[in-house]
Amino acid sequence: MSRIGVFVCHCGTNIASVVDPDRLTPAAREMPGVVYAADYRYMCSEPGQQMIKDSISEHGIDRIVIASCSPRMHETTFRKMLKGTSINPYMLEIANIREQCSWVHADKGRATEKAIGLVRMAVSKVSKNEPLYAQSIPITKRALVIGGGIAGIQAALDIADAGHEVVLLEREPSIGGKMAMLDKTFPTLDCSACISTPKMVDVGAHPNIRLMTYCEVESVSGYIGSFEVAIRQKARYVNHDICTGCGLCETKCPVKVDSEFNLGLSKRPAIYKLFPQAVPSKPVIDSESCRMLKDGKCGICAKLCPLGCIDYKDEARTVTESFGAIIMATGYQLVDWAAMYGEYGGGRYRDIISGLQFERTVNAAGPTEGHILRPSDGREPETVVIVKCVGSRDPKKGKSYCSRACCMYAAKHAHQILEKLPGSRVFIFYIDVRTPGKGYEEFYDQTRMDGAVYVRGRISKIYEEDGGLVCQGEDSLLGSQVRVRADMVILETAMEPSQGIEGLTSMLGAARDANNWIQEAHPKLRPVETQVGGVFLAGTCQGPKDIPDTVSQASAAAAKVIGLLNKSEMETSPMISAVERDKCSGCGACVGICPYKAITLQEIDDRLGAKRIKREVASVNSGLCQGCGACTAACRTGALDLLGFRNGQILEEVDALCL
Amino acid sequence: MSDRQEKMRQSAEKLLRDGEVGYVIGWGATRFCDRTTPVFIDSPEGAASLVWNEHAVNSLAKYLLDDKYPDKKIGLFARGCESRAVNRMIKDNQVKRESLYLIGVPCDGKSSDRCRLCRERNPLVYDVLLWEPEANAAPADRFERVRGVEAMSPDERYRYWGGVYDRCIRCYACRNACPVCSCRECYVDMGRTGFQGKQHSRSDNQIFGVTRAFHVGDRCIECGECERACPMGLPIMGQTQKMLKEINELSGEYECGLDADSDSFLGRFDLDDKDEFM
Amino acid sequence: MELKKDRLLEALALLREGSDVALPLPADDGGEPAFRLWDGVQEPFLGSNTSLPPKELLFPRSEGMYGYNLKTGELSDILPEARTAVFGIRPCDVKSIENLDHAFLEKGYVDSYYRARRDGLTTIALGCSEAARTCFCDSMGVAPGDAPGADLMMNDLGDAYSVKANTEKGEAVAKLWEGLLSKGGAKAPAAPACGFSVKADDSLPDRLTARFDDPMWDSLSKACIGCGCCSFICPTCYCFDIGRENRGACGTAFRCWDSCMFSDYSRMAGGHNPRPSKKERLRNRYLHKLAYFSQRYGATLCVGCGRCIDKCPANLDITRVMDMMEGVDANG
Amino acid sequence: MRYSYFPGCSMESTAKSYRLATEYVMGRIGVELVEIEDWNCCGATSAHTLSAAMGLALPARPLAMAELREPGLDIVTGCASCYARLRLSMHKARSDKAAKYLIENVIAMPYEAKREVYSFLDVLSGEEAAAAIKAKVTRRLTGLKAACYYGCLNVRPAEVTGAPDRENPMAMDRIVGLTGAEAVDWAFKTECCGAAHQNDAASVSRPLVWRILKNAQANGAEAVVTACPMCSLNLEMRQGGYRKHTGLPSMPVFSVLELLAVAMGASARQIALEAHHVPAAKALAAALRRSGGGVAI
Amino acid sequence: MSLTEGFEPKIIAFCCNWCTYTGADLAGLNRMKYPENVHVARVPCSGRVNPQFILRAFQKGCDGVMVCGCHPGDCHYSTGNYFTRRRFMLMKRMLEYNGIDPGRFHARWISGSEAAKFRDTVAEVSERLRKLGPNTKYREALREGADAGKGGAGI
Repeated sequence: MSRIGVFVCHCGTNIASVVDPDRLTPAAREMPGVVYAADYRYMCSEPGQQMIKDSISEHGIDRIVIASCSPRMHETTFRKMLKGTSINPYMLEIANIREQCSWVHADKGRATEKAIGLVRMAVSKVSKNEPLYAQSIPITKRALVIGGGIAGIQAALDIADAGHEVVLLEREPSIGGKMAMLDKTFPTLDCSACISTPKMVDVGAHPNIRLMTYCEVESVSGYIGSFEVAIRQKARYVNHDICTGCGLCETKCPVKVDSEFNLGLSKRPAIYKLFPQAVPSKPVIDSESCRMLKDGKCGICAKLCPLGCIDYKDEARTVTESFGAIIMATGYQLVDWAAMYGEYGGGRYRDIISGLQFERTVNAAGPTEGHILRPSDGREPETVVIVKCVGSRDPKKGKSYCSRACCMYAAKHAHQILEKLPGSRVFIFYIDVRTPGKGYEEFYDQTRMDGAVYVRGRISKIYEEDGGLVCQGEDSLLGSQVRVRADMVILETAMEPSQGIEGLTSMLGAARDANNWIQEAHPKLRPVETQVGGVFLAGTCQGPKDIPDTVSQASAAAAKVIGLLNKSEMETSPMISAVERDKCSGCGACVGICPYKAITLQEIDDRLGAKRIKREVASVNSGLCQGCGACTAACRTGALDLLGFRNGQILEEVDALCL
Repeated sequence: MSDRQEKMRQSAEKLLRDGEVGYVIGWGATRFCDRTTPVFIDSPEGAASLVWNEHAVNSLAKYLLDDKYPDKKIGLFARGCESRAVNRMIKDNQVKRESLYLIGVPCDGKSSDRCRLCRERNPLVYDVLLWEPEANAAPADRFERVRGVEAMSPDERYRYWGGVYDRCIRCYACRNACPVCSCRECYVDMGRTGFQGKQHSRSDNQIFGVTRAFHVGDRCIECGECERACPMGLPIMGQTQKMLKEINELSGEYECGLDADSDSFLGRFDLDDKDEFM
Repeated sequence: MELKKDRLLEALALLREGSDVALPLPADDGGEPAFRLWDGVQEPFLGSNTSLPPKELLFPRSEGMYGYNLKTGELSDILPEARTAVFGIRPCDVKSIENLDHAFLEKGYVDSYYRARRDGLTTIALGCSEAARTCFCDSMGVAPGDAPGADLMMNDLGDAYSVKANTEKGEAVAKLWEGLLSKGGAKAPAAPACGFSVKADDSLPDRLTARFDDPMWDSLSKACIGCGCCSFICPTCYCFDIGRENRGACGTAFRCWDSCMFSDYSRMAGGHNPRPSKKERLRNRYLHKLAYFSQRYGATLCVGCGRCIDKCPANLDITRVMDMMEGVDANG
Repeated sequence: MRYSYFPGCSMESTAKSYRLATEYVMGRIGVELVEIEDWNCCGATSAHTLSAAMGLALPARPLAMAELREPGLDIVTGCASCYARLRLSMHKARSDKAAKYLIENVIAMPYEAKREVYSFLDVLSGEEAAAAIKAKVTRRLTGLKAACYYGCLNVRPAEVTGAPDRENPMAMDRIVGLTGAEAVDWAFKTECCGAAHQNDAASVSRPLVWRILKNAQANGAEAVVTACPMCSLNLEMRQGGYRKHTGLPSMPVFSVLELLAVAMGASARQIALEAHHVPAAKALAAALRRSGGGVAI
Repeated sequence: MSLTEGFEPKIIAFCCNWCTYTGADLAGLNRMKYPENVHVARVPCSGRVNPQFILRAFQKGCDGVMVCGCHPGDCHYSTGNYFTRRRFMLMKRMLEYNGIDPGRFHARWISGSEAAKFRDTVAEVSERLRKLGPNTKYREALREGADAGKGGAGI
């Protein structure tokens, strides 16, 4: 028989003014298994806790009920208190007689009756409690950062600087991401390459960082502290171990295809570096366009290469690596506006370009060497229309959310045009102008001073007429239709999650929100974590962001990872599911229900009479299980049960209430 | 009829003689000519005792659970109902297809009320088919009985089921005959958890009845073995059929055991599921 | 003496003035014929024996045993106060009650709950005039037409029942019925032949127990589905489980029918089960019926009523084991 | 090819040549149009602005009658506005139980919306019809540069019409191509012609027409081809103002059926080309001459 | 006096720790008032609630049962309540089919911020049960410890 102690808290007058301790405490004393009951003004106070501890040893108490405020308030406090006593911290139940009794009921008699009921439920439940012990799981002191954009770069550098090993994985041939494509960054207008390239170089040179470019994640298993990640190294056809990146091969390649980096505004060869400052600064061969790989005819690059780095027989390889933590920094891509906006010509007009294409255009290293020229005829535009929120804030055709960075880079684009093309005119069509950042509003103001004309309204149609682009829309401040004849139109298009995010998140078991961004564990309090332990978020894979926010989040995620990796092992909550193998028939009903993929069927050796057999039973991975208990309700036989909330404990509560 | 019986005997004999299977599960004679009993033939000579007539009523699939880890394949005569049971058992990870040799025997109709809902006389999965498939007879109205109960008032329904469970003797024949009841140990045999009182009372019997329906209802292949096995003749399929009727209404056409891959209703969810708990 | 059939209900009504009366009553809305308390109006079901045995009169499916209070340590007996007369009970079932008496009242232990009910029970038996095809009572030492263990024995004479008191209780009933009885000279027709017969002589128990490890148990049990149907409809199966219903500090202990065919029947506290599969369980049940009980009490526990043969979902037949024992001696 | 046919009010009045051309072409390519008995006005642009019930029920009535009389036939109409109204009722009856209930109560007959509502463009761009057109074109309108004007209601709203590309539809362009004429790429295929507002809001709606014509001409078109009597009317009748306002020449407007009819050999008289406000025959004659057909029309 | 007069129903509410339990705490923090009839049993997730708990509650004497959790899509464990929804849509129908009055079982989504909804739901369910009166269906025959009655005939 258990020896239960019940401790009733007055919480000053918070409880005692409604629930009568003089009735409740004696009533508790009469409950089965209760050997001691007492009340006190503040149980959570030092003297209160001391009183409980003293009573435990004095009365040989082996489990306790505390009738007080919500367990969400002080359960942890009292568990900590029990650590110094003879009883296990989980031999505790809390009867919530404040938030769910004294504060919500006025009738003292009935409230006291209810409190007695609540204490009885807790007493009954605690009689079935069992000691639970937190498990320690070892931490592999190594982090994987997926995505080599500025978020991934920043996170990798921070973790590496703290002394932990990092693998930075990028699916393109070079790190750098979107930031490397930008010309200048708002609001300070410093050159994007000037501030990101040094970081890229740091990454390449950091002793704690292993760069894995042109790689993709193939599968992920394991859990916080010990993930096993299979990484596929795509075939490069260039031996990077000996290649010096001299660039000779690129010059003579006869193939010319659209450059990804310049977004189709220029051509690149089949053997190429993504861009001149690429890290690693070594080329790869694009197997889809290389003549040698396609038809077996050419081989010029191999002949040219002084070191014999070219290997047309190169194949993709998969390596499996262990990590203690993973940072997702997979970034964004721009929506395919041409497919969404037929009224803008659906991609038929060459002089309508995206903001990112404009970045390449205005960049000194870009296809026009920084001259702002129309793609169609290479003339300098006189009138430029900038359309904001293309695909953003447009639930009907595009995304319902705001892409956050466009207001500012639209202002930057206007500024750059007005600066580089004196006498030109810029019209910016907007829904709202959002400038909530340091120096942002000032920058926007300056742009207007520069001469950008802000027109509040959406562009409803763009058509080509007489060699120009007529932008037709509404000026909602004037309440009238306006038409602007432009030489070039820049669409500031919406961000959306990078292609491939679905596969990656489902491998990790991380959730995505309604717009496919990766879901943070809590929007306010755990913004850089996912609901999967050990998987963190940096940058735009979580939602649209500008560079300062991206970098901040990357450092925050890195801090979380450093905190985790600084420990050699980690305690997990012991209130998780447990399998009674004897009862388990291995039907697998629980496997599909677990949101964390924590349950697998495992083959065990068993005996059936004299016969040795192998049979499958459910097995809970204590690193992955978060203790939701959904599996237990699916287990018909009750082989799965949730420690701390066992079937038997909950049924005891039910029974006790019904007395 | 006897021609088919002969084919079955020959098939079993050959399988046993060739060592293809360890034993064959079929039907054999009893003291009474209008009853058969499941038999387990483990020698070629024994095949001569196999029987096939309109009284070969019992579904044989459940016996596979008695020997989940056989050294050799088990030969099983499979009609539509046995094959649907096997599909479900495979999905529930209870048997392995490769440890079975399914001898397909299209059913020519049996003298049992359990067959009234039969919609598939022909085995859906088999290794060999001993004779041509049979035309399926039009089954009884699948949910007629359920609708009958639904038409009652709540109190009438309670009286109806109370009456049923007053007569239940808790022998668990329904459970033990059911091919999808596959727990190593049934929750009712674990009194200590507290889910199921052991008293033979209306209340405990009712709870057993509803729980049983909930445990098997979304996997029920509608073979009718539970009702056939019930020594008290209780209309307990009214519970499992209700589950199926509701599932059909909530998620569209739903039938179990037609293949070995489909998840059961309670084992998955749909973001667009009806929501009435707002 | 005889009782005209058209006076039967009157006679039962007289009985009902002093005690409860249980009768075989027909299936109401789809159930099975069984012994139930008579409401004074219904016609008894006398065409054949009931599907459910009369053992519930003495050994209810569930019964309270005692109440307790954990805080005070108080205990209180729940002893039944039942006076019941049962009419229409067949010779096989009368024999089954004799067996239950052995089990509950002899060998140094008296079960007070059973005792209380047994003392209050008057058995008025009715000889069989027709046998079901599953009947084999005469092979098991029961005469279908006579039940010497009944308090009052009646037989169907066509338009009347012969009435013969065997005990004091029986005589009291006869006296109660005095005004309804007439002198009758008709002789009861010869008892019917059973559906089939088996050989179950005195050596059967020893011959069976010698076969404890015989592979025949495997083949006998293969088709068994492991339900408790046979135990629960058997007139002599008397196993029970004891449980408690707690209500806070107070509670009630109860006992309820249990079956040795269930896995948890023989499971020990630590989880070990000495009868892990249906083979061991079926063997135990058969041996208890046909050997162990005889060895302990000198009476075969099976009374040949045939209920289990009729109702088994897998059509198992307990007499097959007796057939298999033919020609097998106790030394193997 | 057999359809229940909803002509719509314009066909009986302003769109005479459209009607005659329809009869001419459909007869030749083997499309049988079974006029819906006792059809009524679809409600056009006004009914639904006055009452939602009326807006749904008016078009539903002829549809219901068509399904009753000719349950095997889909319904076709030659007017974009009628098409939009009919199709909306069909769509609502299928997707919205309350709307179906409302419709059936107003029209006092069941309407199951089992059959599709098609426009002439749908019908003519079908494979079978296109093949028949190819076979029946006897003289080619070579070099006639035509801007295919769909108007709003043949394509919008997309969830009702099911149009694959509401900004740049191509069905009419392909049909026009069959006659040997050249459909130009232009930007105003689905702009609004102002519809009935040409009557009550001239200052707003006149420029709509002007812009359409201007863009057509800017892209090299010599004629506009329509699939709606109302669009045709608006584009033709406002050309006086267009000339004055822009200084550009006026341009002929044909229905796609007229173009087909001529290509199939119809004479100007047969399809009453003289009924056009902007002289129409000349452009066609020029094209025919270019093709070497040389046949006067 | 009618059966239901002065009757106070006994209600158990299985509430998920992250949403409804928090919402109930918030109701307290805001000093909202609701009837005393409801006793909350805390579970980590509404997906933890086994339908058999509900049967047990009715058997042991609850007059009403509530299962409350996060709104679909907001589950702390991401998908638990989708299973809750399926299970209890079926369970509710099974209970009603077996004669339990529809007013006796309620599943509701109540978030951590919906304190008012918790209060209103409790008030509404209490009121409904007050009108329905004590539940007798599925209830075990009461034997009160030492006061248990005497057994009669075995049948």
